[in-house]
Amino acid sequence: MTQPSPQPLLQAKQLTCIREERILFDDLSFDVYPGDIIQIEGPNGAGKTSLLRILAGLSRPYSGEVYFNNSAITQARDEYHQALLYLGHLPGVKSELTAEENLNFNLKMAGYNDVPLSEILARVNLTGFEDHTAGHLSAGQHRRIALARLWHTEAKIWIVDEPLTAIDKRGVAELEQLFLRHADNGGCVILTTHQDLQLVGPDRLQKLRLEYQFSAEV
Amino acid sequence: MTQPSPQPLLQAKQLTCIREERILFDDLSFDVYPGDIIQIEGPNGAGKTSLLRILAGLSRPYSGEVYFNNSAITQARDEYHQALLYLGHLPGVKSELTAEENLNFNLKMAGYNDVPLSEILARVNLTGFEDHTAGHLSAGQHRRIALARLWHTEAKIWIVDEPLTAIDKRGVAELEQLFLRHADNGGCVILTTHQDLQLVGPDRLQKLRLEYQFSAEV
Amino acid sequence: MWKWLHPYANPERAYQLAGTMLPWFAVLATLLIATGTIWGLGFAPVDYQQGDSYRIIFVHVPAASMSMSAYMAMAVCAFIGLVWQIKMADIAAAAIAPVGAILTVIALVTGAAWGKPMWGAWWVWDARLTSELVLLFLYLGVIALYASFEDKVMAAKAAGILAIVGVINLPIIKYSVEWWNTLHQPNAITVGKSNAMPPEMLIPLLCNIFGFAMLIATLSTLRFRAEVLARNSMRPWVRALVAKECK
Amino acid sequence: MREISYYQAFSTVLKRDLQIAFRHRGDIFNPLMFFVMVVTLFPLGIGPEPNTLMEIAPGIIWVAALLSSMLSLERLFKSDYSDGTLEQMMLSPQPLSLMVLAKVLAHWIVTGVPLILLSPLLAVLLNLDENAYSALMSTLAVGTPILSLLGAIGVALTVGLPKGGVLLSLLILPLYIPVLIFATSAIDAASMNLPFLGHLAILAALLVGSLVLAPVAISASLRVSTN
Amino acid sequence: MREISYYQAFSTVLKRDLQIAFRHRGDIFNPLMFFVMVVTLFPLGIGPEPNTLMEIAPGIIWVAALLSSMLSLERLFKSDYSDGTLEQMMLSPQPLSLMVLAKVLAHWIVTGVPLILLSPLLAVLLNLDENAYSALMSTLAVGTPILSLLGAIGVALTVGLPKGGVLLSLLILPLYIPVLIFATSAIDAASMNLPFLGHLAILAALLVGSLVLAPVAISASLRVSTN
Amino acid sequence: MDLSFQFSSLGEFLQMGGYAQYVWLSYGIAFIGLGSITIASIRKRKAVLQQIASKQIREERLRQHRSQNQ
Ligand code: HEM
Ligand SMILES: Nc1ncnc2c1ncn2[C@@H]1O[C@H](COP(=O)(O)OP(=O)(O)OP(=O)(O)O)[C@@H](O)[C@H]1O
Ligand SMILES: Nc1ncnc2c1ncn2[C@@H]1O[C@H](COP(=O)(O)OP(=O)(O)OP(=O)(O)O)[C@@H](O)[C@H]1O
Ligand SMILES: [Mg+2]
Ligand SMILES: [Mg+2]
Repeated sequence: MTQPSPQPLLQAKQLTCIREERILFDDLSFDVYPGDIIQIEGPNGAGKTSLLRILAGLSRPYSGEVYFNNSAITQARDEYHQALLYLGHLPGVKSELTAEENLNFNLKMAGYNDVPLSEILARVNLTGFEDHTAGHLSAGQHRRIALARLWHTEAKIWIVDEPLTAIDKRGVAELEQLFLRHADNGGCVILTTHQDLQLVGPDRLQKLRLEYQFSAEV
Repeated sequence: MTQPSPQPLLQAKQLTCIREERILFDDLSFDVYPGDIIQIEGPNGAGKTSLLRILAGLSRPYSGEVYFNNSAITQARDEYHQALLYLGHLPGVKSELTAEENLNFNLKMAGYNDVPLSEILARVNLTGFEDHTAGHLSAGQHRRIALARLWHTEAKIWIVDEPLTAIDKRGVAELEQLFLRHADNGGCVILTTHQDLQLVGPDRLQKLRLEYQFSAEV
Repeated sequence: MWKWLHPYANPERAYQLAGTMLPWFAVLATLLIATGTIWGLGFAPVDYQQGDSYRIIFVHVPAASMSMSAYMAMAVCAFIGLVWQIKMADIAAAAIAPVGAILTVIALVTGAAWGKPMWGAWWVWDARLTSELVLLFLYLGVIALYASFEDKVMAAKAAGILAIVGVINLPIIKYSVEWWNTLHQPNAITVGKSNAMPPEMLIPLLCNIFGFAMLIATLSTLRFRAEVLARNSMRPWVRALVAKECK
Repeated sequence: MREISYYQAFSTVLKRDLQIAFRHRGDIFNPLMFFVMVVTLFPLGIGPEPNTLMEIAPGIIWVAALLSSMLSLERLFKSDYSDGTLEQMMLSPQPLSLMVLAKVLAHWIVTGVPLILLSPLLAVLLNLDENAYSALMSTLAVGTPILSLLGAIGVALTVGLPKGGVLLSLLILPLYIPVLIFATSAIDAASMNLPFLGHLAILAALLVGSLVLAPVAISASLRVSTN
Repeated sequence: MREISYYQAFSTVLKRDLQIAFRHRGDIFNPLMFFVMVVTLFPLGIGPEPNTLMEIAPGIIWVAALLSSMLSLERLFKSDYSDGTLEQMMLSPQPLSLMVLAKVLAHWIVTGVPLILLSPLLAVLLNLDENAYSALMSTLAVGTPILSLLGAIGVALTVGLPKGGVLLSLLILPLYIPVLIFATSAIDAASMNLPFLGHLAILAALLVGSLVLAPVAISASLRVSTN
Repeated sequence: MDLSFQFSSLGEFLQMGGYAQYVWLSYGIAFIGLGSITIASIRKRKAVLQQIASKQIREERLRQHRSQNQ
């Protein structure tokens, strides 16, 4: 996972995560450089989501620390959050608002103003659904509203948990292209998925495998 | 979708579904015979989930009717439900109960007594998690509890909506084998998924494509 | 029953039928209410006990009695919709609810305005008053439930069930309230025991009562037609109508 | 091996709901605490005058019982709906109204019974006349199941809505009014040493009526609101 | 193009919450109806005696306001939590306590203000002394924001729990008691034609205190309970 | 039947024997209430037609968008 590149964007140092007295991963360290696309792999229950939440700063590891720009993310929370885009299992889309209002809110909270909303929604194939309330869209369309943020962001670090869930084939291909473009522009993508990526070739994709661990001695 | 086979298990006759004044499908008719594995295909928002819910009798079509054993399912609700196993987007698993209790409840409601619970849970790779509360399991493990019912059922008609969501590769392979075995034993499977099935070959798999429709005059 | 209703279960037929009846209702309502009100306010004799304050009766009693009839009508529509699965009946029930609620509010306000000079208080917890208030709550429940669903087909069904449950409860509520109140405090409302109402008072009153009934019919039909259009917006006949009306 | 039995469906649902409630003790404890706290708020808001309190005690206890029953009902079908269990129950071969009745029974056992047992304590707090204790407990015993049954109709109607919370109260509080009136006047009669069996009989009749009609209404509502 | 501004974060959250509330009119209308209905339940439970009602009116109105504020608060963070918006808010570069304050303000505008405006009507229903109307409205105006702020702490603590409902009332009703006591005694004083500015000043002090401290407490609670 | 005007002047009519505020309040509320729901009901139909028209326009746009993309 190390490339001869100047400065890591994100560093995980000796992360340990213990859930329900089971060790999910122990002493896990890795660096993430600009241009990296990292897929966290592993069977159900291995701890992929737990790792991503720790990387994003949403939960604290049992021990170890995550560093951004050489400072712990708990120390430099505001700068880190400016550079981060996290999409979890839950899409962060309000059923009561329309697709457009949802996107507008999400972008405004991230500090973007005067955004061409309908253009971005067109990117995720939601043209014509701009003013449908999100609760009345199908499973895939609902998730697409959340994913739309990826098309308009300056954040360098993308952490996305199963982004391909419920997305149809054409949508998957578009997302993969987007990830590639983002990495080419100096960003990094950390993602999980149980599907095989088609467009991101093995030369670009780095895999980090979390094995399913039985409760064991540390 | 027609085979020279004696007696269809399920018949959809002239189904029309209208959502938010948009026509999802119109005048859709097809028969399902024992041994069929039918994948409903289509982009996000095409109406796959809506179709499955109508087939299961959970929502009523705008017009048209679903027949089971030559009687409308609204008429013969009880017999139909005895022959049906439906798994939707929502897994039907209570976060407060353990994996084992959840499975036990689901099976008891379907009329099965004295079931070897831990054996069935082993089939879905949940050994060791029998008495974890479901809310504390990972996304995939949570869904596996719901899927476990497939391993112990006498229902002939399976209707499953995106069963592969959040399931790891090995789990997907096991599920596909199970579907094949069920069809070979005279059952039928109607499913949706955006992933390509690997084991169910094109000779076995029948596809029903729902195109994305624009609202049009009826 | 089913055979008789069946043709009108077709939205287009129902829409047109409502359209032909609408002007009749409207004209009758206007005439009756105008007659009753002018007669009542200006020409009916003064009540020797209550003076001119009694003239409130010409809006109060029609509003109060029609608020209850409207609830019954709504519940009957809901029942037809539920049992025979006729979507038009559900829509009709939903169309009646706001009209009934307005009448209930009018009954309450006019009653309160009459109560202040008569009993010296805007409100007392009398049986009739209380059950009228509860009727308002029942209406508001139906309206709020209908408004909460975005899918109006479901909304109409759900509101229909509530209306039916409410109509079963309405007599129980009325009975309980009446009986509760007399136990504690017999109230001094004996005004207007209608035994000896002279025809000069009775006729305008009846005019207004029928006028209000026709008004309910008018308004419900208006709302019904709009709802039918909204529900069937993908149908060619609606599209043609839209094309015609919006040029 | 497979056997569709109504009794089994009923008891399975009942057992499961009780199990969940006992797992989270809070489910039993919290409505009770709510009840106690609402009752104690009144002396704080009104002032500690014993005579006033005595006079209004039946009303306050019953209003508090009503509110606590309503609030605890709110979640009756919500979690089953949002995790898909309700869908599965609708698809099971047994009649939905049976399972719904089991759920309401479980709810009453968990929230109604403790409330009945605790009520004498609150009566003491509010200086209720001692003659009225038995009337208080018996009206609660007959009345709270009615509240659960009627309330469940409202809950079933709102289960598919994103924010059922307060809407629910609008739907069901009017339906609760007869129970409130008959119960409090029974207690008032008892505290004046008058017979109250008549009132109780009316409550019992209401109970029988709602026991018969409510499950049907509830299951119809569920089918409509989850369509 | 990208600009991190505190003011924008605050106003965006406020606008969104108001928008959601106005979209579902129910959010405004329902707590109000709950308030009205709880108030009408009391005469039905207690009896229609005008004098008794007059005496207990301030207590009843304030207890009803308390309960309706509490119930409508329950959903304050719940839906944001369960659809992932809260997670996103925690990851945004602006301080969480600011956004939380915007949410509480929106909640108060939607539920508190209509309640204040409607209160004179209820005072009429309960025969409250006419001198006390201004005291009723001013205590509600100063008191309901305190309720929203304090209540939000409890909501934040319980947001991650599967069934927050009634537990919430245990956490926050005790915090509400001082507000209840000062407010009702102000109204009592006013209806006896005594000055009530002293009580109102104490309430105002409580408001300032909770305005400063609550947002910090709320955001800390949110971080803890969603870990 | 006595069908004469019961008041000697318009002023007296408006005074309603001293009950002016109550009587006119009642009639006022009644006619404002009925009038506003009448207007709302008439407008509702127009609004629905408008909505359907704008939806048709949007669908047209959607259809164009899709046919471009495919
Ligand atoms: C807010 C206060 C009041 C409310 C809610 C109210 C409500 C009602 C209701 C529900 C009815 C029954 C209509 C029917 O059965 O067809 C009614 C009838 C009537 N009310 Fe009121 N009322 C109020 C105040 C008053 C006052 C103050 C008076 C007179 C002093 C009054 C006089 C009458 C009369 C004369 C009738 C007709 C009785 C009959 O024909 O049986 N009401 N009112
Ligand atoms: N609850 C609902 N209320 C109103 N309209 C709905 C609702 N659910 C879905 N729809 C409408 O029906 C359309 C089809 O939805 P459906 O869930 O059937 O799609 P799907 O084919 O399953 O899509 P996906 O692949 O994303 O799961 C949606 O585009 C939406 O407009
Ligand atoms: N909220 C929680 N509380 C307690 N333990 C949890 C919680 N969430 C997850 N766990 C435990 O952590 C383990 C790993 O969960 P995690 O969600 O990280 O898995 P995952 O690798 O993302 O799996 P999946 O592929 O199914 O999404 C689970 O097996 C479970 O035992
Ligand atoms: Mg995961
Ligand atoms: Mg779907």
